[in-house]
Amino acid sequence: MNVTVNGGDREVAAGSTVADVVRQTSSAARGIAVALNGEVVPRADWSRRLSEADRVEILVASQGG
Amino acid sequence: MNVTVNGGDREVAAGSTVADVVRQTSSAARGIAVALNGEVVPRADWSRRLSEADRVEILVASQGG
Amino acid sequence: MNVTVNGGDREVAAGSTVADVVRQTSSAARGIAVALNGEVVPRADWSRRLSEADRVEILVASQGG
Amino acid sequence: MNVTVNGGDREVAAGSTVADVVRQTSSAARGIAVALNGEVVPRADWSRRLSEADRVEILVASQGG
Amino acid sequence: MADAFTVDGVTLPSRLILGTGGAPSHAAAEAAIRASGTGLVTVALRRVDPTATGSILDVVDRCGVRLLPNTAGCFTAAQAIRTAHLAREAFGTDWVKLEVIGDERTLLPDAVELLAAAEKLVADGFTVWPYTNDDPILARRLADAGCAVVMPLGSPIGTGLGIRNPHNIALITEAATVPVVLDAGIGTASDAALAMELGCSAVLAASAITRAADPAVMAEAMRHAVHAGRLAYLAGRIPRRHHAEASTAFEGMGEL
Amino acid sequence: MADAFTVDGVTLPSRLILGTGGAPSHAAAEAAIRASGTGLVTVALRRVDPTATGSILDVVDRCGVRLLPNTAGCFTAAQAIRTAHLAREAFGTDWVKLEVIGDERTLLPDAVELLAAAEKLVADGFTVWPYTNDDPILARRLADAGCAVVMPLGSPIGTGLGIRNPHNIALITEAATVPVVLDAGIGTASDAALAMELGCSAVLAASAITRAADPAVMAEAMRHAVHAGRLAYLAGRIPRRHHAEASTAFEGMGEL
Amino acid sequence: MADAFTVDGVTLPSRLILGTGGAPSHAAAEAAIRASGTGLVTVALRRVDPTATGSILDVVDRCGVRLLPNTAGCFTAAQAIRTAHLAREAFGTDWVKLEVIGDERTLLPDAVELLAAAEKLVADGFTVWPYTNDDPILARRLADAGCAVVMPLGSPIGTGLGIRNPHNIALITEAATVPVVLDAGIGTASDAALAMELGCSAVLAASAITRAADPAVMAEAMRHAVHAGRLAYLAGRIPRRHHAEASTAFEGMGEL
Amino acid sequence: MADAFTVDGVTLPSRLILGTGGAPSHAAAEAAIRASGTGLVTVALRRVDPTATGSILDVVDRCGVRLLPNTAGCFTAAQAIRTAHLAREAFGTDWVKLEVIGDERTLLPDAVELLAAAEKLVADGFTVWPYTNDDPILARRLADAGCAVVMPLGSPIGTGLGIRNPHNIALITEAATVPVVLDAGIGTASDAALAMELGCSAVLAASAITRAADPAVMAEAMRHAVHAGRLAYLAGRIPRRHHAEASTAFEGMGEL
Repeated sequence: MNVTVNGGDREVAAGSTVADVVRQTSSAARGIAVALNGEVVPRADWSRRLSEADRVEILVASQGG
Repeated sequence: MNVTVNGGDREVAAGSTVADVVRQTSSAARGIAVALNGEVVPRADWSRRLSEADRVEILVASQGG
Repeated sequence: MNVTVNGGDREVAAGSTVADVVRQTSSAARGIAVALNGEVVPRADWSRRLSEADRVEILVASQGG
Repeated sequence: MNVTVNGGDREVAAGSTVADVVRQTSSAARGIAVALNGEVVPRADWSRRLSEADRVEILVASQGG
Repeated sequence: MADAFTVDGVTLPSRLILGTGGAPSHAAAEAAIRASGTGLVTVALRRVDPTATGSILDVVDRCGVRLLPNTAGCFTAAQAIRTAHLAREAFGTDWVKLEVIGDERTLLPDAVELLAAAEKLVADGFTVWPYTNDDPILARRLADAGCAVVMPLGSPIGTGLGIRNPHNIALITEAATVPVVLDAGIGTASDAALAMELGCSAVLAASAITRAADPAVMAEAMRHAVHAGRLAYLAGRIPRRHHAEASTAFEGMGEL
Repeated sequence: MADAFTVDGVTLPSRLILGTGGAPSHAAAEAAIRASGTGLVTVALRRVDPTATGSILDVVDRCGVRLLPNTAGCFTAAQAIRTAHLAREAFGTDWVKLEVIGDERTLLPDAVELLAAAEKLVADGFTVWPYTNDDPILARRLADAGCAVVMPLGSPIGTGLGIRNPHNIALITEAATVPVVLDAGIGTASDAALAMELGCSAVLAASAITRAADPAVMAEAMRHAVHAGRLAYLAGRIPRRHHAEASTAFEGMGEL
Repeated sequence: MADAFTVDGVTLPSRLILGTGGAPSHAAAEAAIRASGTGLVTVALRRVDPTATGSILDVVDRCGVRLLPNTAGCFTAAQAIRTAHLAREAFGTDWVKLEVIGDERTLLPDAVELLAAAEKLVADGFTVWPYTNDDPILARRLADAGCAVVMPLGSPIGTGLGIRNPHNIALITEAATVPVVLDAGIGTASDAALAMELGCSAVLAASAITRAADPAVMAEAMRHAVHAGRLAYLAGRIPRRHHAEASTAFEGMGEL
Repeated sequence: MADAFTVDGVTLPSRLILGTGGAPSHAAAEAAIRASGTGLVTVALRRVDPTATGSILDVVDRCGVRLLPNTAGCFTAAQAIRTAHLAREAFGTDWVKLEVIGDERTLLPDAVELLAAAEKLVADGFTVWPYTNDDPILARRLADAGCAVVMPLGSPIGTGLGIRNPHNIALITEAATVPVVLDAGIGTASDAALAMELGCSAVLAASAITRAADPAVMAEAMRHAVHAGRLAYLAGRIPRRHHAEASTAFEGMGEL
C-alpha cells in the first residue's frame, strides 16, 4: 500500500496503522505529533489503519524562535 | 408628524418629503447628502414621503483632514 | 585684625594662624583644604600667621557629580 | 640655478624672477598665488629674483568643498 | 509632465495633498490651498451647522482643485461605507479617503474594519484612498484589494511626530504596486521631504499646515519640501559612510 | 529681500552655499551651480595640474557667483593662515572658509588650532567662515573672536550621515550672535531642510550634490529643501504631541 | 516574588524568554538557556530529520524550563490553528506562540489572519501568545479576543534593528490590559533594556542571542539588560530637559 | 578579574562610577552607592556649610569606595588647577575629575581651557579624568596630553537625554589609546548599556541615579545595565539587516 509520509512516497504493509508508520519514522518517544490528510491524530487514535494514498505528517520538536 | 432631523426632533407637515425637510434645513444647493433611517437617499428619490418617527440625516461639506 | 573667610568678613585675634581660623570654621578633622589669597596652603603650613585683609577660603567635601 | 617648484626640482636661468617661474608653470592669468620659502609673495613683488635652492609654491584655484 | 503623479487616470498638478481640517477659517484654508500649489484637498461630511457662514466648497471651487471626501470619524466598516456613499451623492466623485479608526486616543486605523470597508467600496466602484498604519502586510493587502493608493501614516494624526518608523515606510514603498501617499504625522517640512526620499509618491498634510502659526507660509514650505524630497529621490543620494571622505582632494596641496 | 541672508554687508541671493569639491567635471559643477540657485561657491588652492583643462574660475565667472576660498587640508593654524593669505592674493577676496582639521580619518576640526587661526585671520582683516564641530561653546568663542558666521557640522565631511546631533545645533542657533551655517554631513534634501528648521541661516553642501548620481537634480532638490526649511522655521510648526488630535472634528457627525 | 511576571497563573522566574531558533548546536542552545536565566523557551514543530542527533527537548528537560511551542512559518489562520493543535499533542501544553506571517521578505504578521487564528485558539482553550506588529489597535483587539499576552515586534525578525518605533510600544503598554512582551528585532542588550523601560513586562530574544558571536555571553547580557530595564522602569527615571542642570551645586564655591 | 577595568594601576570593582551630586540626603547617597556596586564616587569641594550635618566622606568610608574629587563649577583653567590642588590637599589623592565649563546654560566643557588645565595637571602629577564633549579630536588631544582616561558626554549634564551622538562616541572609542568613560547625559539604564556597547570602558552616572524617584533602585538598574552593555560588547552582536531573517527554519515544515 502506498502512502505519503512527510512529503515522500512510502510503501507500507496493508493494514499498517499510524503507530506503525510513526515507529518506522522516528525513535522519539515523545514530542511527536501526527497529522493524517491534514487532520490532527491524537495519540489515542494512532491505532487507526491507513488507507491507500493517505498523507501522513510526522512532526517533532526542533529549535524555533 | 414627528421626525428626527440630524438628531433633533422636528414636527413636519403630514406628507412632507425628504426634499421638504432638506429645504427647511439647509440653503445649500449642492454638496449635500441625505440618509433616511441610515440608508442613503439619492437626490433622485428626494420626493419620497417621510413617515412618523423617521430618522433623517442631512450632511454637508465641512473642513476635514 | 580683619580678614575675609569664605567670602564673609571676620575679626580675628592679632597673630591668628590659618589653623586658628580653620578650627573656628569647621570641626572637620579631614577632607578640608585652605586657600590663602587664592593660593593653596598645605596642611604643613597652617601655622602661618594671617595678615590684615587676608582672603581665606576653607573648603570641605560636598556631594558632587 | 636649481630651485624647487611645487615640490619638484627645476633648473632655471640665473637671475630668474618669481614671475618668470610662474610664467613657465601656468598660463593662468589670474586665480594664482605664490609662496616663496613658505612666505606669501604678493603679485607686486613677483619681480623678486630667486636664489639657489629656493622653494616656490605656485597654487591655483581647484574644485574644493 | 515628465514626472507625473497619476491616480485613476487623473494626473495631479502636485504631489502635495492638503487636508483642510483644523484651518482657523475658510479664508485661512484658501490662502493655504493657494500657497501649497495642491490640486487635491480633503473634505468631510458633517451635519448642517446653522451658524456656519460660507462653505468649504466655495473655497475649493475658487481654487480650482479636486475634492477628496473622507470618512473621518468612522469606527466601523459599515459606518465608513455608508459615509462614502453619502459623499458620492454629495460631491459627485467616486474618490474617497477611507478612514476607519480604532480609538479616539490614537485615531489609528483598525486594520480589520479598514480592509473590509476597502473591499466593499472597491466593489461599489469607488477609487479608494485608504488611510492605513505603517504595516507593509496590510498595505499589500489593501493594494491587492484594489485600492488606488495606500496611505500609511508617519505617526498618529495631529501629533506632528513625523515619520516614526522610516524602515516600515521603506519596506512599503520598495514593494508597492500602487502609489504610496504618506498620510498623518507630518509636523514640518523636513518630514515631508523625508517621506518622498523614502519613495512615497505624494504626501498629505493637514494639521501641520492648518494649525501652523502661519498656515500659508507653512503650505508654501510643504510645497517646496515635497518637491525637494521627490527630486532628491530621483537624483540618487550619496551612500552613508562611517568615516569621512574629503570633498577637497589632499593631492596637490602646497608645502606651506 | 524680505528675508535676506547678509554676511559682511553682502546680501546673498540664496541660503544654499555650494562646495565644488567632488564634481566629476567642470561641466557638472556648472550645471549644479546653476540648478542650485546659489550665489556663493567654495574653491580650494592647489598646485598647478598640467593635465587640467579649463579652470573652476571660468565656471564661477560664467555663473556670476561669489567665491569662498577654503583652507581645506590644513592641519595647523600656521598652515591655514598662510593658505588664507595666498587665497586673498589669488582671488582678491577677504572671505575665507577656515578649515583646520585634526585627522584624515574623520576630517573633524581641531578646536584649538581652529580658534587660534580664526583670531589671527580676523586680526588680519579677513571675513572668517570657520568650519567647526557642533560644540556650542566653541561656536560662541569663534563668534566672540570676530568670525562673521559659524559653520558647525552635521556629521563628518562626506559621510552623508545628516545632522547627528540636532540638539547641539539647536543649542548653537538659539544663542548665536552671528549667522549659523550648517556645514558638512548633509546627505539629502531632508537633512538640509532640518538644518534650517533648527534655526540655521544657511546650509553648505558639497559631496551631497557633487557626488549624487545626478548632481544637477540634487542641486535643485537642495535649493527647494533649504527654502522649505527656512519657510517652515518662519511659519512656526505645530507642537509635538504624544497622543493624536483629530484634524476633522467629531462634532456634527451623522448617526449612520 | 515582589515583582513577579505571571501568565495563565504561572509565575515565570525571569522576564526574558529565549527563542532557540538559530543556535549553532543543541550544546550552544543549552549554554545560552542556562546563561539567560530564562524559565521559558520556544520550540517549533518540523518533520523528522533523520540526520539530527539528540532533541531540543532533552536540552529543555536538562535546563528545567517550560516550553512555548510556536507556529513559525504559517501563512494562514488554518495552518496556524492546525499547527497549534499538533503542538498541544506533541508537547502536552496549552501554551502557544502564535505566528501568522504575511510574507517571507519581512516575516511580518498578517493582522487579519492573526486575529482570526487567535480567536479560534482561545475558543479551543489555548493560552495564546500572539506575535503581532506594533499596532496599538491590533494589540487591543488581540487582548479583547482573550490572548494571555500581546507580543509586538520591535523590528522584523532577525534584523537586529531594535525598537524602530518606541512611540507605538509606549502607546501599547500604557493602554494594555494584558502583559506586553517585546518580540522580534532585538539586536543587543540596550534594545532589551529599552523595551522594559517602555513598560513591557518581558522580552523574547532569539537570533540576537543564538546568532551572536558568543551566544552564552550575549544571553547573560540580555539577562542583565532585561532586569536593568525593569528596575529602571520601577525606579522612575528623571525627566528629559533641553538645558543642563548642574549635579554639583554652584552654591558654596570658593573664590579662587 | 578576567575583564578588569584598570586606571593608574588600580583595578576598579565596577565599570559604573557614581556621582553623588543631587542626592536628597547622605542616607540616599549611601543607599545608592551600595546598590550600584561602584568602587568610585565623585565629590566636590565647597565652603563649609554650618547647617550641614555629617559629611559625604563618612558615607564614602562606610561604603569603602575610592574618591574621585571633581572641579565642578570652574570656568577657567586657572580655577580648575587651583581646585585640583586643593582637592589633593583635602583628600590625599592624585585623582581628579577635571571639569572646565563654558557656560551655565549648557554646562558644556570649554575645549581650550580644558586642554590647558589637563596639560598642567598632568605635569603636576595628577591622574586626570577630563570631562569633555564628544569631539574625537579633542579626546585624542587629551589622551596625548597624558590624561588617564577621557570622559566624553552623551548629552549635557542633568538633561537625561542619553547619548545624542552615538556616532561620535564610536569614533572616539575605536581610536582611543586610553579608557573612554561616558560621562553626563545618561537618563536611564538603556543609555548606560548603549554606552558600553559603543566600546566605552565605564560609565559615570549622577543625576540619573540621585534624582530618580527611587535612587537606590535606579542605582541597581545602572549596575546591571553597565554589566549588560559590557557583556553585549564582548559577545559580539548580530549585524543589522534591512530585511528579515527567519530564526525558525522554513525547511521541514509539514504540509497542513
